[in-house]
Amino acid sequence: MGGRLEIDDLHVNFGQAVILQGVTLSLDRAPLSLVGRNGMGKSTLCHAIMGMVAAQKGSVTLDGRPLLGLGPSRVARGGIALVPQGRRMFPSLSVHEHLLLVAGRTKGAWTVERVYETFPRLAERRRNGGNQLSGGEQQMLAISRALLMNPRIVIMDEPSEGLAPVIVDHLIETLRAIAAEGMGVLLVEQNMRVATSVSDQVAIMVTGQIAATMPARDLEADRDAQRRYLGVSHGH
Amino acid sequence: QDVIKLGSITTLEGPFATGGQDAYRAMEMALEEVDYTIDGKKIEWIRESSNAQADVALARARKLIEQDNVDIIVGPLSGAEGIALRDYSRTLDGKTIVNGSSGAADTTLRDASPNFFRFSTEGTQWMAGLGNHVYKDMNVEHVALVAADYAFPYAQAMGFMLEYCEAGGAVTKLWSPLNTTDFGSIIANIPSDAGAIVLIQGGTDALAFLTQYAEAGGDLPIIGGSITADQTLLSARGPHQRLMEGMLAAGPIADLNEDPMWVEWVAAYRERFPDGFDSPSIHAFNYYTNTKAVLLALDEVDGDLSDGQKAFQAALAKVEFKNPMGANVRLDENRQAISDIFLTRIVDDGGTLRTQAFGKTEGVTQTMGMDREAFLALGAPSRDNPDCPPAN
Amino acid sequence: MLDTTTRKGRTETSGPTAAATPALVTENVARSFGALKAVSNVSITIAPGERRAILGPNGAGKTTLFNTICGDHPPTAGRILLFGEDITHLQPHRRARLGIGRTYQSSLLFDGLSVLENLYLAVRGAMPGRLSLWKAGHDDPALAKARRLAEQVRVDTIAQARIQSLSHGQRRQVEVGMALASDPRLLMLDEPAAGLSAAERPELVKLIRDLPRELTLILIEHDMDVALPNSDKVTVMKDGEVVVDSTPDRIADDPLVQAIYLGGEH
Amino acid sequence: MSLMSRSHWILTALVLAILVSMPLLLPDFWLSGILGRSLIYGIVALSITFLASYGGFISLAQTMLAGIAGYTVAILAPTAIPASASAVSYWLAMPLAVLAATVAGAVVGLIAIRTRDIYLLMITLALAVGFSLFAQSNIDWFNGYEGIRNVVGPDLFGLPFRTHAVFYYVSLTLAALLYVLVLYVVRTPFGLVLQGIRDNPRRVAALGYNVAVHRIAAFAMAGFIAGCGGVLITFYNIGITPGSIGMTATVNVLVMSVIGGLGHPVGAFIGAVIFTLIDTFAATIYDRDRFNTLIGLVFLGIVVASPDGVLGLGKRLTGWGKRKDTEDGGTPH
Amino acid sequence: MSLQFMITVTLNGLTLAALYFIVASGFSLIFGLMRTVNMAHGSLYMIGAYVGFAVFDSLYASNATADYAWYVGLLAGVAAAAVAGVVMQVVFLGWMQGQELRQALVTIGLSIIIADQLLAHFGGNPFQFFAPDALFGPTPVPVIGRYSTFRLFQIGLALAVGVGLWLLLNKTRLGIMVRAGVDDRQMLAACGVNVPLIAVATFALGAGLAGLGGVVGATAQPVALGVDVKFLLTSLVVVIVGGMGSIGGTAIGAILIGVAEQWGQALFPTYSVILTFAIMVAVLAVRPQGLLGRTGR
Ligand SMILES: Nc1ncnc2c1ncn2[C@@H]1O[C@H](COP(=O)(O)OP(=O)(O)OP(=O)(O)O)[C@@H](O)[C@H]1O
Ligand SMILES: Nc1ncnc2c1ncn2[C@@H]1O[C@H](COP(=O)(O)OP(=O)(O)OP(=O)(O)O)[C@@H](O)[C@H]1O
Ligand SMILES: [Mg+2]
Ligand SMILES: [Mg+2]
Repeated sequence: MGGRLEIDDLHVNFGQAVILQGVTLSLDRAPLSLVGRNGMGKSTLCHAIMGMVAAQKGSVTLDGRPLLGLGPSRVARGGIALVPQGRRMFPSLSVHEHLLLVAGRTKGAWTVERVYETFPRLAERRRNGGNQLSGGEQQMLAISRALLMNPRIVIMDEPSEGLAPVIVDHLIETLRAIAAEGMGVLLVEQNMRVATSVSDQVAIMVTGQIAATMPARDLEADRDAQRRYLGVSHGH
Repeated sequence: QDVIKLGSITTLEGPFATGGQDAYRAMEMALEEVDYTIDGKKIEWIRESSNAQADVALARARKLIEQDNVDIIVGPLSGAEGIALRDYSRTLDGKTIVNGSSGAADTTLRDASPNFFRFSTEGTQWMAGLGNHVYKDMNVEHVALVAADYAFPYAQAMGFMLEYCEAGGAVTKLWSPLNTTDFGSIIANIPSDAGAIVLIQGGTDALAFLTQYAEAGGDLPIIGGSITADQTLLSARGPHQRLMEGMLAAGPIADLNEDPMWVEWVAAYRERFPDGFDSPSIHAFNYYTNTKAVLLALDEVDGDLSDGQKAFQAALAKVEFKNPMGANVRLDENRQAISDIFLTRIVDDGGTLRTQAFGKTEGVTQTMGMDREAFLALGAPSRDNPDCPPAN
Repeated sequence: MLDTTTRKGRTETSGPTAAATPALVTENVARSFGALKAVSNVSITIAPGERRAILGPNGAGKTTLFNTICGDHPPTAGRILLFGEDITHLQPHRRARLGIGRTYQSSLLFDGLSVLENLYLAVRGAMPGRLSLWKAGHDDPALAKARRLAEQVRVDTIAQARIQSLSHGQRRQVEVGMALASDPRLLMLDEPAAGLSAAERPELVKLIRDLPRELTLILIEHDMDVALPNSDKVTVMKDGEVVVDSTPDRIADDPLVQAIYLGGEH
Repeated sequence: MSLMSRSHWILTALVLAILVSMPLLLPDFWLSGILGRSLIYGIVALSITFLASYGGFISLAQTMLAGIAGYTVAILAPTAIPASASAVSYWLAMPLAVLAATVAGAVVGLIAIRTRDIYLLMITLALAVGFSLFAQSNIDWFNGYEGIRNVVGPDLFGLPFRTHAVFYYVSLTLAALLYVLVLYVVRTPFGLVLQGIRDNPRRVAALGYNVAVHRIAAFAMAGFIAGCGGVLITFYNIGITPGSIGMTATVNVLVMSVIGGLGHPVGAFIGAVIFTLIDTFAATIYDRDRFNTLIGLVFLGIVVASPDGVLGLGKRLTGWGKRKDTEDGGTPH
Repeated sequence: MSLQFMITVTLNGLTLAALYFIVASGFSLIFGLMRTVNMAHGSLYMIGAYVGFAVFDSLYASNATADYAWYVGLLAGVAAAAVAGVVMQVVFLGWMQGQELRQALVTIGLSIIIADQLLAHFGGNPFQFFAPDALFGPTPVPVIGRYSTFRLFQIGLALAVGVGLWLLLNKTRLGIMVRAGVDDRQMLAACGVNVPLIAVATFALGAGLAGLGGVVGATAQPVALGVDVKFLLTSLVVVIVGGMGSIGGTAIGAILIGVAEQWGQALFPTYSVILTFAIMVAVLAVRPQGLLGRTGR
């Protein structure tokens, strides 16, 4: 379990548009949160790690093994799972089938039973199709789908989006627990409370680059940094 | 001008492709016979293929006439194409189109075009003699007519029924759409008191019907249309062969015919095209006959096509010759062939099925011996015309 | 009476605006998907100009309620009145023309068109002569309005970009712009803050606050910092039913709401 | 949101000038048998391109709609064989034919009102095949398998329609007008709504537009375009048969629009020219018996080399126009 | 109209439906996983029939009592079609996944070439298999007396294919993957699934079914050039009426079309061909996703 994810000088373009311009980041035992304003390139980074978009330059390694160019399925089998932004359910599959799809392929702490315990709502909806779920239910399922792969590292792209406050609290606990169990967590978040409760370290992305990495507590306290990096105004 | 450009159109695609290939074999024979020259003028042969659709045949004809500048076109193979080319020929000055193997009656019967010639007989003519034979010699008073639902079989049905109904027979018609492959329900519809089946289907449709009829345990004698008893079917292997032996038909050709011209022609064909059919198909025969007429007329005018082909077309209208079956061919005033039609029977000739001529109607005209006015007054053949249903 | 919390879907008559025709009335509205009752027996009355927040745990039926109102999933039972007019059986586009504007929880935009064209279409949708074969000139008022909207939801810098190439958050911003474009009388926002960065949220709050007073607003939102400051009243749903009607300042203290929705930390 | 950029206008004018002067440069067969034929089939292809690129509807019913116009004009034509009782002058028959195609287009739109994507493709294919089979079985109106012949078209300026130059200029004028019509319409609010429907019909409705009416209107307009082409095609073919609207004919027109490129209306005409050239000369260049293999290979080659036809291929080679978003892996949302 | 007649016609419809089902289920399967509208499906049917017949004929010619010839031909036909399908997927379709129209067009191009090459290699003569003695001839059936054994065999085969496919799609993880791949291939890959491999396997299976249909069909009805278009169209109609990617739907579609075709032919032959298309248009106008199809995403 766990592993060392190294991202070095990663560049991604879409046609003429430069999206990532030299991202360097590493993730080891401790969970890491990634924050940044809309459109800065956070999701693109997640997709590039997974091999879902092609990178023009740079490297991504997991325990020294290069991942770039492998394509998503081999990256996934290499031990990285993604909770994508926008959830990306399979409408043809029921909730339960979503879980069966990934369950049992790798040994680990997560089982279908544990998922249903963690998100009882999913157990109630187990026969619903993937697009017959409410937004929040879909989010829970997307998270479960990734965890069930028992990856060494899970990348979550705004997992708290659309979740009710109680469930967000629950998510925080769950994330803490899996981190404690040794799974690596890269958490992209807009919800600062979630980011700072889960990880001690926060990386901030500004226009395709990591502008700073700092302790979460410092960022919470540092209004100036918040304004500078995140554009947060505290005027009201 | 010392080159005569001869264009041709046949069908080398899709279900009719084998017929088209055979047509070109026969044309090649006809041209080789004169060594591609008429009176010292070289014949340049430009070949095109359509897909049995009128529009495509027309596009090919346009290309031949307007781009390749041919003088004469021989073709096409199928009915709707023939009519399209007849219309096109009307818009042309100083060019001639001579039919290939298309057998729609209307091509020459109604609205004939002055520069469209057909030295082959057509669907209605081909059935001459059959109706009388079935009623009078076989003593069958009620037949089930299983035919494809389009113009060519209508014409054939008319040819058969003119005689058969006149003689007193009754016909139950069972039309099937073109390209039917499952005849289960048609077979179930065959009346129990029918004494024979008249099958006017070609290619796969006929094959499918025969096989399925055999499998259903059917045992009525089968009278074939002219395309039913064709080489393409006879040489196809399958359970249908059991039913085909003994099948009667009528048409312009028969595989086994004692006429020395025929024997010689078939031998030449086999020698020239070892991988051709066992015996030349009806398309080969028709293309050959029409090409032959062109060559004879060309020879008549010493290859002179000047003056808008006036002399040539006049010669063409007057040509009279024997086709490979040994039957005399001449044209009527609409430039349609008058020729002999044979009654045939399918026999097992040393393991191979062949058609054998056993009777002949001489000099069959397009109006089936009737007065032109009277014949036209019968109306165009159709699903319902003519009609002589059983009494009940 | 007004401020007391009522339980189990009983409707209340609101004092000050009771005389005016309510902006929206749902009478025992229900929507089932097969055996599942996603919404059942919901009766709410919203006064003109009122701002109503709808809260509730995931899968409570909030989005489905929106869908019944705008016509995407018409109700399987009950009646819906918009400004006194029965719209229960109207097609979605007819309801839109009566003044309903909404956002979608999962963005529904025109991927092949630019941001500006998206907004332009949204503006034109509310104008007569929708099926028009006259090309927009540069002085087209609808175009000018689309530009203003782009500024309002802070996508003016990417106005020419195709939606296809937008990030998730940027789409969410356009989504709000689309709903505002028609100058709706009833605006329904389904988690408008979801996916917005910390910087955009206060802007959204401000935008909502600055909406014309006469506009009626229904807001689904899980971010209490967005939901509560912007509402006059709060309706809490669970399992397809309304379980609490209350006001923003009391809601956090309601033990039931805490238990099913807010959790301990609030 | 401009109709065309300046350089596009210049290019268009240049191409038009060349086309107008063609009768001086080309032999007759090239004029009518290649260019003219390309233009009239290109018009039908244009109606496919219009629906596909702006509405996202891949309709295979366009050849059928052209055929409806063709059959209408044929049935009403004064010269037709078999002659019909309802024959009128060509000048009345032609607008009626186009009207029939427009109405039929609207009916197709109505029938397919709720189908999308590949289902739409197939329902329209089924309509097309069904109609051609009907025409083949029906004797009373359509004269069955043999169709209606001798539809020669009206005389123009005292010249028969089939005169090469007359046919060419009429086709060119009509094609140009319809082309500009399409370019104009897609920039109007109506055209934008169509594009909106392509991307997201549910939202279009939520904005207050009547999706059904817009879809039907789009199909009617496509029917109008196809109908114009159909009338000319029928004159060109001196008549019409079920084969003119059968499966092969339908696929051929689709092939034209695709090898040209569905991204822009001009692709329809480019594709039509390429198709006509191959169709006419394949037998000459290649073994006569196997020229279908050649046609298949060329078609395959173009589709494999470029997803958006020759137009896209050209753009890619010259770097003209903007690069599209990366195709590989699909863009995430 | 006698009862016997009605039963016969209905039975004819059902046996025809069985053939349609075998062929169309392959089409449906390929569409189901890859959203590929394989316009060369009819060509795969022809490849199965032609190659199968070539093998059958050479065995049969050398030994007319060779009952196994038909079975060997069957295997050869299925294998040839499957291989052709795999080649198509690997060389052309795999890397343009997701571009539905382009794939449909590529397969149109392929079908033109395949038809022409088959003509070149096997000639244009129609042919038909002889069923092995065990399957040939009539079998006693109550009420109607005798009925073709082979046609009854077709029904049995179709049932076996249907049950097999249903189990595969609904009871195995492979089936789940196949269905997930329909929705979002990239996400499926991100779940660690080797999507291209599954695509090739599915294509082989779907194409193999076309080949199976080819041999069985060529035993029941003659084969000639042009059947590719016929079976392509039939597959399209069946699958659309029933609902894309649903095995049950394909079965219902096949039954509806097969029975309608036979009854139409029995009652009003002239317009019977249009009947199937009319059914399809009617179904789609009312239920755009087909009778058992899921509503779109
Ligand atoms: N099309 C559908 N078919 C079947 N069930 C559905 C469908 N749409 C929604 N549901 C179910 O209806 C219930 C209510 O869903 P809805 O989307 O209204 O919830 P919500 O309150 O908006 O939740 P969230 O806060 O997570 O968005 C959910 O349990 C969901 O699973
Ligand atoms: N297909 C594309 N073509 C061009 N530009 C793109 C494309 N996809 C994304 N972009 C651009 O890349 C930038 C980064 O997008 P990304 O989705 O990574 O942002 P993000 O940080 O995840 O934002 P958010 O918080 O809104 O999700 C955005 O500005 C977006 O406009
Ligand atoms: Mg993002
Ligand atoms: Mg919701």
